[in-house]
Amino acid sequence: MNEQDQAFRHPLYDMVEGVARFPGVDVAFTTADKVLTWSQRNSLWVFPMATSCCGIEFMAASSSRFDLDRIGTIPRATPRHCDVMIIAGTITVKMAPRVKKLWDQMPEPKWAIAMGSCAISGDFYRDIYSVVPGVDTFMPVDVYVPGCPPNPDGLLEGLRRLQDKIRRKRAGEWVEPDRRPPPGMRAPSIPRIGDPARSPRIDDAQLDSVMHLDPGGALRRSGAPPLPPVPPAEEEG
Amino acid sequence: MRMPLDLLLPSWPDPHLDLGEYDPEADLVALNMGPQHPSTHGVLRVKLYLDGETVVKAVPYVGYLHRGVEKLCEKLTYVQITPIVDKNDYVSPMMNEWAVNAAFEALLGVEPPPRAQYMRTIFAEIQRIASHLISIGTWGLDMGGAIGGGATVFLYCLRERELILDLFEEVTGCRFHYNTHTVGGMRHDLPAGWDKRAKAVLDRISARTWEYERFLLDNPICRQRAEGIAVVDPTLAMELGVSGPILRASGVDYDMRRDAPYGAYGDIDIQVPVRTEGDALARALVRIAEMRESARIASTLLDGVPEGPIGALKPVKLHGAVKLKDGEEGYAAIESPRGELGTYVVAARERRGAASPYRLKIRSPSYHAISLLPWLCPGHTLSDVVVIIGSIDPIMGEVDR
Amino acid sequence: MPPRHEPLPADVAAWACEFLGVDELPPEGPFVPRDRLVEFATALKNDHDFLFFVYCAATHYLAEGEPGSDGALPDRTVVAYRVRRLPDRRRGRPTQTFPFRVVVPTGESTPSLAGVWVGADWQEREQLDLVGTVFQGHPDPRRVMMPDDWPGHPLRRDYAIDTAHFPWR
Amino acid sequence: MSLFDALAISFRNLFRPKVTEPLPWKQARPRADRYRASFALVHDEHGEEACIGCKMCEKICPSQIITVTPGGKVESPATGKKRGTCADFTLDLNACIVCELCVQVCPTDAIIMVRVQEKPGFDRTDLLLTMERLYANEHKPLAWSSGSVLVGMQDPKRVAPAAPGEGED
Amino acid sequence: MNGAPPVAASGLLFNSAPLHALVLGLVVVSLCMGVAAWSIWYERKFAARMQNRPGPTEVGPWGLLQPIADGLKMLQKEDIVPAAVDRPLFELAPLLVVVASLGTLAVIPWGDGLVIADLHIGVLFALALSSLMLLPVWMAGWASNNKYALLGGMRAIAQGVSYEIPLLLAATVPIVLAGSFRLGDIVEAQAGLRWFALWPPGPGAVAFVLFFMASLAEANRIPFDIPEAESELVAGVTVEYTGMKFGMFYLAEYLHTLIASAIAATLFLGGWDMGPLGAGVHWMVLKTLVLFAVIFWIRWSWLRLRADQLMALSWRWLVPLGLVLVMASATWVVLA
Amino acid sequence: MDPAWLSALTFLGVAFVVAAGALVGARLLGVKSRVDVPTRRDTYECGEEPEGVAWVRFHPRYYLVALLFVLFDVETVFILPWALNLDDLGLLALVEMVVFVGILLLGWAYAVRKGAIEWQ
Repeated sequence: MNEQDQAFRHPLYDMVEGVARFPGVDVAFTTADKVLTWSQRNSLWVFPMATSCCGIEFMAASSSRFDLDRIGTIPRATPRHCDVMIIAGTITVKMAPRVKKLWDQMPEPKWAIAMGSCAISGDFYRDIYSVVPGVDTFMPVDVYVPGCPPNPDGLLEGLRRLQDKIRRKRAGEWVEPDRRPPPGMRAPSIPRIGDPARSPRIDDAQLDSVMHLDPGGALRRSGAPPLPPVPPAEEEG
Repeated sequence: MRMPLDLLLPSWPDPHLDLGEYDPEADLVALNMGPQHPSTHGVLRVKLYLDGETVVKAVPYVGYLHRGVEKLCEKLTYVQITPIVDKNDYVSPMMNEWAVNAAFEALLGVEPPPRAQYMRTIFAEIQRIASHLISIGTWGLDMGGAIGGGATVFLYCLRERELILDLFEEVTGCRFHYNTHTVGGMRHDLPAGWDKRAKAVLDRISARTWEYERFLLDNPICRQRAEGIAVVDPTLAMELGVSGPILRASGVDYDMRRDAPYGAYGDIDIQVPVRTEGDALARALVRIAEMRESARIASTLLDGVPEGPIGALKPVKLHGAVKLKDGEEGYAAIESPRGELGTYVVAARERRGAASPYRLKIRSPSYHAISLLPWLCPGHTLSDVVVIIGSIDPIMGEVDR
Repeated sequence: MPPRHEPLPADVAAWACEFLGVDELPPEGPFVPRDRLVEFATALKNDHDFLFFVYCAATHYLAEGEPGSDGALPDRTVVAYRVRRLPDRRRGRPTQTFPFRVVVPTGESTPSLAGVWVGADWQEREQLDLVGTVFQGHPDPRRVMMPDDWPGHPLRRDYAIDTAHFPWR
Repeated sequence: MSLFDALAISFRNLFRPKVTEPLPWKQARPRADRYRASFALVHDEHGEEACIGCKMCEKICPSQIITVTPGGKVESPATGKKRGTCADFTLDLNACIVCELCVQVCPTDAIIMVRVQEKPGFDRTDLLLTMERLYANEHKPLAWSSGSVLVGMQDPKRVAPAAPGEGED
Repeated sequence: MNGAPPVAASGLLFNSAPLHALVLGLVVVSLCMGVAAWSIWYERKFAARMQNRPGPTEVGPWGLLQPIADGLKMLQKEDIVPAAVDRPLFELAPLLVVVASLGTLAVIPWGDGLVIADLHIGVLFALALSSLMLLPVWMAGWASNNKYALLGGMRAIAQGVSYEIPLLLAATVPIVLAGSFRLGDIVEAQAGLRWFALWPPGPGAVAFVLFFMASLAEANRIPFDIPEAESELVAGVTVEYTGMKFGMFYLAEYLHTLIASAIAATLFLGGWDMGPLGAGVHWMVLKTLVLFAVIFWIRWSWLRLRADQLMALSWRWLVPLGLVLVMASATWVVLA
Repeated sequence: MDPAWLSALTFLGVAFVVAAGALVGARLLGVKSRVDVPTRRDTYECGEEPEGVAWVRFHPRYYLVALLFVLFDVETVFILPWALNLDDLGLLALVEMVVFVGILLLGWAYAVRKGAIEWQ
């Protein structure tokens, strides 16, 4: 498997690499690895980064009717005990550093699920001054669960996909897609108003036709103050 | 001449207490509770200055969920606003839809047809039950912990709430964030036989309310923890603009459904539960009583839903179809589960006949309730703070908007 | 057809007309001069029993017309207040609200009403944060919604909706 | 003693039936007729693509996620009339709020809600509903509503409450 | 353990005491850790059933492999030591907490002679070690340099010392009645279903309730679980612990509950003896598990008290009650 | 040395080894992060920057509880040997102990009256 993809180093692999030339070791190692991966997959403790509506749906997902506990998932309140961060809800610019910090405080191996449109892309707030257009602009996300908010069924499916991903990744079948946004990525996948990928002419036309409100071009891209200079990209944890 | 508030009641804690003037011998701990904390109901952050375990000063910080809804509404048309404001009070989305549309309708001078009014009222009452179920459940969770009796009562509450969500899913097609109100009426009519199913659910829930009451509120431990905690003075509450169950638990008999009827509330006699204790327990008891009353109101109204159309305006085929007169401003409010949820609109000014509001302000009850925290927390312990936050039941989406 | 605006309570309207020296009040509420705002509000609360503070909302208007010309209006915010008195069942008085407004040209300030209704404290803080209206004598003039180092006031009309902010925008 | 009431209630619930739904990948949950989760583009009665590329949905979408590239006008082989076509249609589920407004405004009932949720994706592009995926969704269970049904239901002149096309009536 | 080997005349399985302790100890430790681990599964299932849901079902048959998956996962988690902690204490605390809770097992008689170390001050040893658990909990709270953890640690100490007295006084009642500190003697004194929980009618039953309450408090169970109140202190003292270190606290908590039930069963419910129904390890295990289930039942039905109410309850009611109980049982013994 | 004590010590050793074994296993199997971002090792405080260290002076009421504990613990130490030998000591010892406990309870009542056990 391509270990360089992973954010963490596995001492067991390092150790086994030294003795792998002995026959039988690799078989035992594969079995052990399978068991270990199985345990990771089936004990996904969740850190609910529940900020808004999706948080309520997350609560519903852990309620009696949908019962996340069935697949071994329990919510814990501190990031130190958790494996999966479920970002459920809108992340604002004010909140984003806190989310990043909590994500950093989670021990490896860890995964993130973006639950709902707001977490995936910022939803209709993505053009708003205070909302981060998708959490994958500042932290890695493994599974995207669509919906506004996603059904508890959808969240269960998302956890299922995550289990699948964990298994395939350790088995070496999973190749991390190259599309993971690099740190400091600023444009979401949707060309927004003001996105360089869109023609300014379309922006203007849309602003004129859709908003019916553009006194003195205040809402245009030109009206926005220039971006501050970009500091060098920091290492992503 | 009325005395200033703080002279009237000198025993009140000072929300702007200068920590430099507090006992210099004490070793104060500044503890951040939130923005991510299991019992701050979202992303509320309260900075507590603790002396031992006693709170000396509590400073709430909000804005961690400020999504600029008011700015966003300035660029969207009136029709598009309804699904947007759904996300404000995400525990009772129906109320948001009604609150904005009530303001638009008032300014347009349009009255929804009676069937729509009845549907709105019924939905609102059922939504109120669902919202109070969450409120009671999370309050139990705050007191009993995620691994303990609190979780049990919380899950019982959610179990009943799911029945309500199924009802709504049947009408609107969504579990929440329905987008079913529109300017001048409703978007979805009731499916056949819905009233019978709704009644069955309401009967079931009102038959089970005693369970939460016995499990949680009659529990001596809960009484120990909630009685006499965070007593809200009615004058202070009114000056802060706090409304809804918090105000009614403090002995102010004020409910917009009865005192300024809107929707179909004029057609029905409403018993408003009022308690005079003003403490955390009283607020929970008021909520339980309101749940019962709401079930009764909804059942009664379900019998008399008139036939007829559900919209007063032509259904929206074009965005920007609804236009308000230039420069007009107005305010309309409804009684949401948390109190007075109002919308202040200034219609488009600069461009003639624009289909977007010029300024839209959502007067959210939770924002006012949060401003109670600095007054309530001092003098109580850290354990009480979670009970207090739970009992005022803030929804951060609505606080920050 | 329902009334477009809640009617102003007659007794208060009469008093306000006298106070402001006008004949008639607009249904959206009278404009109160800034220097008499606190006096007006105190009288409303103490003499007319308007205890319940509903909201305070500031709206920003850009300058209109040529400066100096007839009918020109400066860049300004209009702060709308609304207060309420709860029903008095003994006297058979229903719930009544009273709105009033104040015009604040940009660069100037308006007295804070936090000393009259304590609830105005947080409401005015929000408007200060989002619209940038300056309230003189506010007990706690911090930002409430936006981070402390945020540039500008987002609900102003000249604030672009998609202003970019590093590192997320 | 109500301390023991709590114990009694939890003990009693020990014997109540479970309310849990089966896991979604084991057994799909039956959803209401109107349940809306995803989108499909459909063909009309003549077997042609119903979308005419009029961009109504693109304009009304509150979160601006629909991108329609209209094709030219062509003569329909079935009816012989000139009609618009759609060259490309993209619906970005990443930011969709399933508000159903696009369905409501569609003049040709081309876009319909689907009652089956889209699978969670590993990437944002997995959630992009391209034209092919939208037409593939046509064969999934469709929700009850279409533009004309929704509009017919909201019509102020409507007398009978029965909505056409609804299975329950 | 059911097919217990023949007991030698010395009361030891083997002639050498360390070997006896080693062998029996390993058996008891592994069994108890297994039971503690599966008790987590049991609790999740039990609570789930109480809440009308199935609980873990997907991991192994009926979710039985859930604790194994949890444990193996914790082994693989990264170990983060926050920068601000007092490192030696921080590393030592999870080790000590398991040692302290396991140590109590040494004196619990599982059957006639089936005890790792038949100390003549068994009761005192057990109570001393179980209250020694406070020390690592406090170490963890202090070393974490986290306000939540510190508050949790402070609460744990205050609660622990407050409930130590009622616990000790309640345990004195069987000592007075049996006239011995040795747990085996206490069990033998209850032979023939003359359980101290039932006999003498007055003090015995009250002492049992008192002991049970105090051990709930010592084991930090609802309604006395303020040291790790999730809704207030996020996760209490364990807030900074990751992976297996947190797992140790988690395990120790369940072990402690298990051992508290075992001691209560020994002191008040006749231990391995079941009168006419015979005697054996299985009775002891059964009694322990029944008490364990009652603890869970209470845990998932009640709320938690506040710190000051907890202290007041102990100092105002339980301590004098314990003193009166001891006097009453002494009077019973002297007069009878 | 009493063999029971030897057993107990050995058993404590077993317990220690078992516990240490788990930690060693975690050391072996646990993963290590490739990049060490500084925020990882920050103290958790709900995502906020903690203000100051947590090591502060405690409120005196904790010491009060500790003092009460010592008081009652010492008194229990007196009770225990008495309880063990109650049969031999007879009625007189019982009366003496009742008097002793009575005095103690008087002190306790005084402490309650004075509010020594009030938390607030």
